[in-house]
Amino acid sequence: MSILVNNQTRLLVQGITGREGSFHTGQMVEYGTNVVAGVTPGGLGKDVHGVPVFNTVSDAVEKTDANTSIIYVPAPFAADAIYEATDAGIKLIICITEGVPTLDMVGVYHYVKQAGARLIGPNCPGLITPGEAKVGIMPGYIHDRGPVGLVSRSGTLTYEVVNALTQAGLGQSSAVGIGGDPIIGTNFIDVLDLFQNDPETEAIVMIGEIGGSDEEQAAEFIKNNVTKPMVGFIAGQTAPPGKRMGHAGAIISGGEGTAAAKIKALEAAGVKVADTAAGVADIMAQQMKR
Amino acid sequence: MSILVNNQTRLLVQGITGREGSFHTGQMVEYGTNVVAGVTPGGLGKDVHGVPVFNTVSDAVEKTDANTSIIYVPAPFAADAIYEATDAGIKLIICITEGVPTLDMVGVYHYVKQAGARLIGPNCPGLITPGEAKVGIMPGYIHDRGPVGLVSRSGTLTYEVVNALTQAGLGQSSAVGIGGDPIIGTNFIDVLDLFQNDPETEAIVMIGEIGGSDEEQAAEFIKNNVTKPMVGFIAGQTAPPGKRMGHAGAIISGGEGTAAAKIKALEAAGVKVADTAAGVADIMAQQMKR
Amino acid sequence: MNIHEYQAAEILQQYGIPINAGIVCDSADAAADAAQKIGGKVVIKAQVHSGGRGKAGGVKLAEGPDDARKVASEILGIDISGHIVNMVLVAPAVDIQREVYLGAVIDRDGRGVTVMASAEGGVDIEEVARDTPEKIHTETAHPHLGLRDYQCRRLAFKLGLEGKQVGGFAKIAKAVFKAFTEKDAGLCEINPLIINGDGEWQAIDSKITIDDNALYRQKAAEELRDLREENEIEVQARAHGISFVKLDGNIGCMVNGAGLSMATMDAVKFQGGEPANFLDVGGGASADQVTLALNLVLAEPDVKAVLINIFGGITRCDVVAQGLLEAMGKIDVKVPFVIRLIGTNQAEGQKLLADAGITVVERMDEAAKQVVAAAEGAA
Amino acid sequence: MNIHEYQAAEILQQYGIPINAGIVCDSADAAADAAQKIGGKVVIKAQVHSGGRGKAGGVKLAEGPDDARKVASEILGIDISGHIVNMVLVAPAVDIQREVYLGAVIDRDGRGVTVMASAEGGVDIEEVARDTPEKIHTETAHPHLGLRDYQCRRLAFKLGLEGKQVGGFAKIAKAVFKAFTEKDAGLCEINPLIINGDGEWQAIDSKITIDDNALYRQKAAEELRDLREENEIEVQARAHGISFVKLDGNIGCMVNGAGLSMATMDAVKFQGGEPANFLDVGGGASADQVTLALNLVLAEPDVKAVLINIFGGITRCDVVAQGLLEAMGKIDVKVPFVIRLIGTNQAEGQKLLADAGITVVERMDEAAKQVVAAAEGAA
Repeated sequence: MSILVNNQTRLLVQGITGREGSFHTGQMVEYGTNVVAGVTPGGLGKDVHGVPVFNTVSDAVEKTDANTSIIYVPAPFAADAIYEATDAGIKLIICITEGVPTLDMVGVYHYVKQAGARLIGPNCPGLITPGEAKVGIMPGYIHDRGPVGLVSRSGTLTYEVVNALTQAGLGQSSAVGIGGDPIIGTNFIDVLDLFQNDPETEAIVMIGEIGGSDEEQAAEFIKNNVTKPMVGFIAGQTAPPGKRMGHAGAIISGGEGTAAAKIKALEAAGVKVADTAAGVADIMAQQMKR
Repeated sequence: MSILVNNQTRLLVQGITGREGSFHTGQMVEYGTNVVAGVTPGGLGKDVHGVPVFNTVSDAVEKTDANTSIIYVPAPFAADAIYEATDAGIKLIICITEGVPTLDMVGVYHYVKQAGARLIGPNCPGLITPGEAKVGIMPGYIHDRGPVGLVSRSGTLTYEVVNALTQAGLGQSSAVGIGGDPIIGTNFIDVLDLFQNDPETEAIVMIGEIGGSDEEQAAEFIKNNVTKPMVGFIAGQTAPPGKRMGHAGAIISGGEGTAAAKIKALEAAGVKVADTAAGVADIMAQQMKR
Repeated sequence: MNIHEYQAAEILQQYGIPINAGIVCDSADAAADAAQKIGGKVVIKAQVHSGGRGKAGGVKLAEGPDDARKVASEILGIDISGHIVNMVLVAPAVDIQREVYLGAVIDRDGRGVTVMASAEGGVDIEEVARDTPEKIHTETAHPHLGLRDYQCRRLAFKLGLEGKQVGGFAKIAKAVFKAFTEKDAGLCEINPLIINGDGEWQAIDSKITIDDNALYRQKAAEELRDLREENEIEVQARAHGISFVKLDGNIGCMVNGAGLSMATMDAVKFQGGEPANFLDVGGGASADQVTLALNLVLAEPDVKAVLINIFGGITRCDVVAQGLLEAMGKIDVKVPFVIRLIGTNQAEGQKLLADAGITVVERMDEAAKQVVAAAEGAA
Repeated sequence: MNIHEYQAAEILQQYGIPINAGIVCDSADAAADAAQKIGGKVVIKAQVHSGGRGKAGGVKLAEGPDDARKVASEILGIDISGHIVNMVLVAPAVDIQREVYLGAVIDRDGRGVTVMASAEGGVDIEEVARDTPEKIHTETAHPHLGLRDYQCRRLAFKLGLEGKQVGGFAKIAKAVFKAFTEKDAGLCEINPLIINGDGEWQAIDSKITIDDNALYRQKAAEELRDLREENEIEVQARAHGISFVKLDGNIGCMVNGAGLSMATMDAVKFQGGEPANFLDVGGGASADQVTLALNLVLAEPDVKAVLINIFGGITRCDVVAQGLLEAMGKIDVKVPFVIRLIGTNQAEGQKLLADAGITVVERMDEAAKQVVAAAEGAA
């Protein structure tokens, strides 16, 4: 088993003819992901790495039965792309696009939810179920299939941790990058719930960062719902208050959302929190040995 | 039994201190309707015909457990009043207000539906369950409790027919005026469904008018779902095409929505359609004798 | 409420839609001047609140100023479905590469706004809808989010557009929707919307109607009203909260409530008569309203008899009777009339009328029968 | 993005909110002129992108022109939390009958926009939120329909307002929400919003921040940017798609990815060092980007050592190595540096660097340890 994506995934790429979309389509196809269609307005009839291109998502879904969409369109058009995917009946939408205005996401978040669909991102690396489907921009080869579920708000930091896990002989059931923006479609709790209910996942790694209160809320959820061993890490322990550290979500203001508070909450929920990113794999290795 | 309103109704009046709201609150209280609260912004502490006034619907609901609201606020504020009632958890909202812009109703219609509430109107006389609750502006005394359910798009024409029914010894289970605007919260089908499932209702009168295709759709519904005897009437048989006859909904354009087409559809569904309004009670009396 | 083609075009232009701008003229000389100013071939179009202008000879080409004077003089003053042409729009004749239909309407069934497009532009869209409905493509706007960009593009693709035409059309479709919602329209259409000789989109003929209920917040639209296009009595009635529609018969009707008014007209017709008007005096039916309403009904010379049908619900019958008596005291009613007055305090009301020597009928069908007989007697 | 108080007030004024309009001055003389023009008592307020102006002596009253000159000269040039005061706003002193707080913010938990109001106006709202949260009243706007009128009124009633104050406040609350959404704000607040001596509402101190992600569609806001308020290096970095934040330590960091950058800073700190900056070079990490990034890091004189930490995911390590070598060829790097480069084509990348005599560390914690030692050695 795995969560969200697997070999049943029929992936559609929105913005497939763009620089990013085209490059990553190639990477995903190469990894073995079942990419069935691409959409670029006016791109009908084109072919990107063997994937047929359509003008609209509804056409693509009709012709290819795509069930998952990944979005690479530029930020000004990302919200519209998510609406289009939702209205076409896609139930899992991954938005890679960075820089989407927060107010766009306010409308999108509730719309997708009402439609009974799931959005991951925006501004996220996507997700992967090693050996089955890579739906994102992560380097596929660092992953190995195994018992650890990983969920993270970060991009390269996730790769760092995955790489370390794999080198420590700890493969992943699925690894999900939920993105670091203030408003994201899927949060820690959603993914933790999926991992808790996934028989393949034996342990969970959670990578948070400063800003917001998602980690604190996740800690509350973990306390009451997660029985699998967990290792955590919070990036930004040294970040000064009030400054934006790359991710829009990573601002600490008014004493809320500090790394210290998040670490405290996670530890209180029974999560082993690593001092540094490098320590995550080490602690997980110890946990798994027990 | 009855439909929608009865002696369990705990009525709230929005716009209670206005001329219309205040007058009709008196009429409804006099009829015996359980009017528990009124709302007028800034009206807190006032008393209208013994009904306490609150500033907001949420306050009124909290203090009085109102479960139904009737709206008399002026047209520019009607949509906001419906949103306020819906958000306060009111599940049955009757909007008497005339002249509400159609685009306001587009937003309101879907909002109320999503919230699982029911809107009747706007631009309607309201509804009554004789002897239990008068929630509207109809003259109460012309009604008598009995076996006939009545649903109508019109106001005074409804009173005309009710009066005739009562004089013919045919009381009403409930009588519902759904309003004649292009977009209304509750249509013929909704009310016919309620009457069909109401044990007290033995026969149904339906008063339509020209414009739109609600009557045609109702006919389709009747064919498949209504087993009780029905008498119908369509006003506007002599109206010329393209002209607006008072009600915004009553425009015939492009050959659609003519009285002839509606009558044909209803008759095909087994409804006895009266030639004139005066004939409705006569036909119903014959029907009930069988 | 209806507005003229040129006014609709001006509104669409405010929303960034390229239009074929012209000059409005109320005389043949002005049309010649306009043609001179524009240069080259021009199209001269009657500005009336009526469809079917082309078939009625209200749209013609002119070669230059002199021809424009001749053509405009032919069009000005003609009657198109009861509307006299007071103005013409003189606009450059355009080279049409391709024409499509684009419109936004209230979708009663979907309780929303639907934007429609068809590759069959420049023809009667209702005919297309009837004969080849598959040629009309629609997108329903979300009730709260509006028409999304992808829907505009999807319409463009369904029309078979390609390349930069897609984005151009999508932008116009979005603008039409925006104009529709911001102006509280009931209909907002461009027919045809064309691609001209330069490969640019251009709105050639625009139509917008405004929701009467929204006029209180569409002050600018109210200023576009052309009273010459409306029946004088209907205008006067509206100003006093009375709904009045002139019809062709000879039996004047005065009723309270729209549905009851229509049912009363129906009853008159059922008895073999022809109603001269629809008149809903409204809920209050005060002496002033009744006086005005009676004056409106009697203003029409064709009226041979009058039927007054009031259901006294909230308004008590005795109050209505007093109003009627007061009104009749002020007006010299020369035609026979039949009064039917029932409802609250019916006895008191009927007594007041009886004391004044006026007979009141109880049943509506009986009242209709009597008024038809009276009209025939008077005729 | 932050803007000044006076700019925020001007935006709110565009939305119909009555403000206490003043004159912006960059000299004491200009302040005296402004006070002369305004007449009577004035309030002089430092215009800096920082809170706590009052406590820092950045807000003072002045009796007239001469006093205004004196007070302005006291305020101009002072440092408020690292921001030098370049401008003051001179505005009429107002008579306050009542003051409240009103603000709109992004509500992360509710994934929406929340409008907050408190009868405790004119004080630090975060203190109120912490100490007496029941004194803060909130209304969450519908994600698609926005803030409804009844919600604005409800806020007014919760503040204990009465009579015409209710409608006045509700209108302002609605306008604040509208400004928030139309300007893509992250925060839009008025504190205090007052009722002045004439019984009229007036915004006394306004604050607006703009969502950086929305600047592409907020061209007008971009023009409000005051570069004097921003770190020069941060501005330069942003112009090239690099996220840079200056910090107080002495170990320069250059990392790809925001999370990894923070984790790298954390690792440095864990080893006893202090990072001199946060720097996310972005996804591409081309030679140009790397050159610029290195220049930015080295521009800070305090930097004693540099840690370069790149995870080559999509960007291959050999490409990154080439970029690094190219950059180092252009820059005279005088401080020790530690490179950690892993990921795709890691061996090739490391070999390229090794061939150039540069040692590459494999583990992140080891790299942090080495750079801290290097900085200490250099210090």
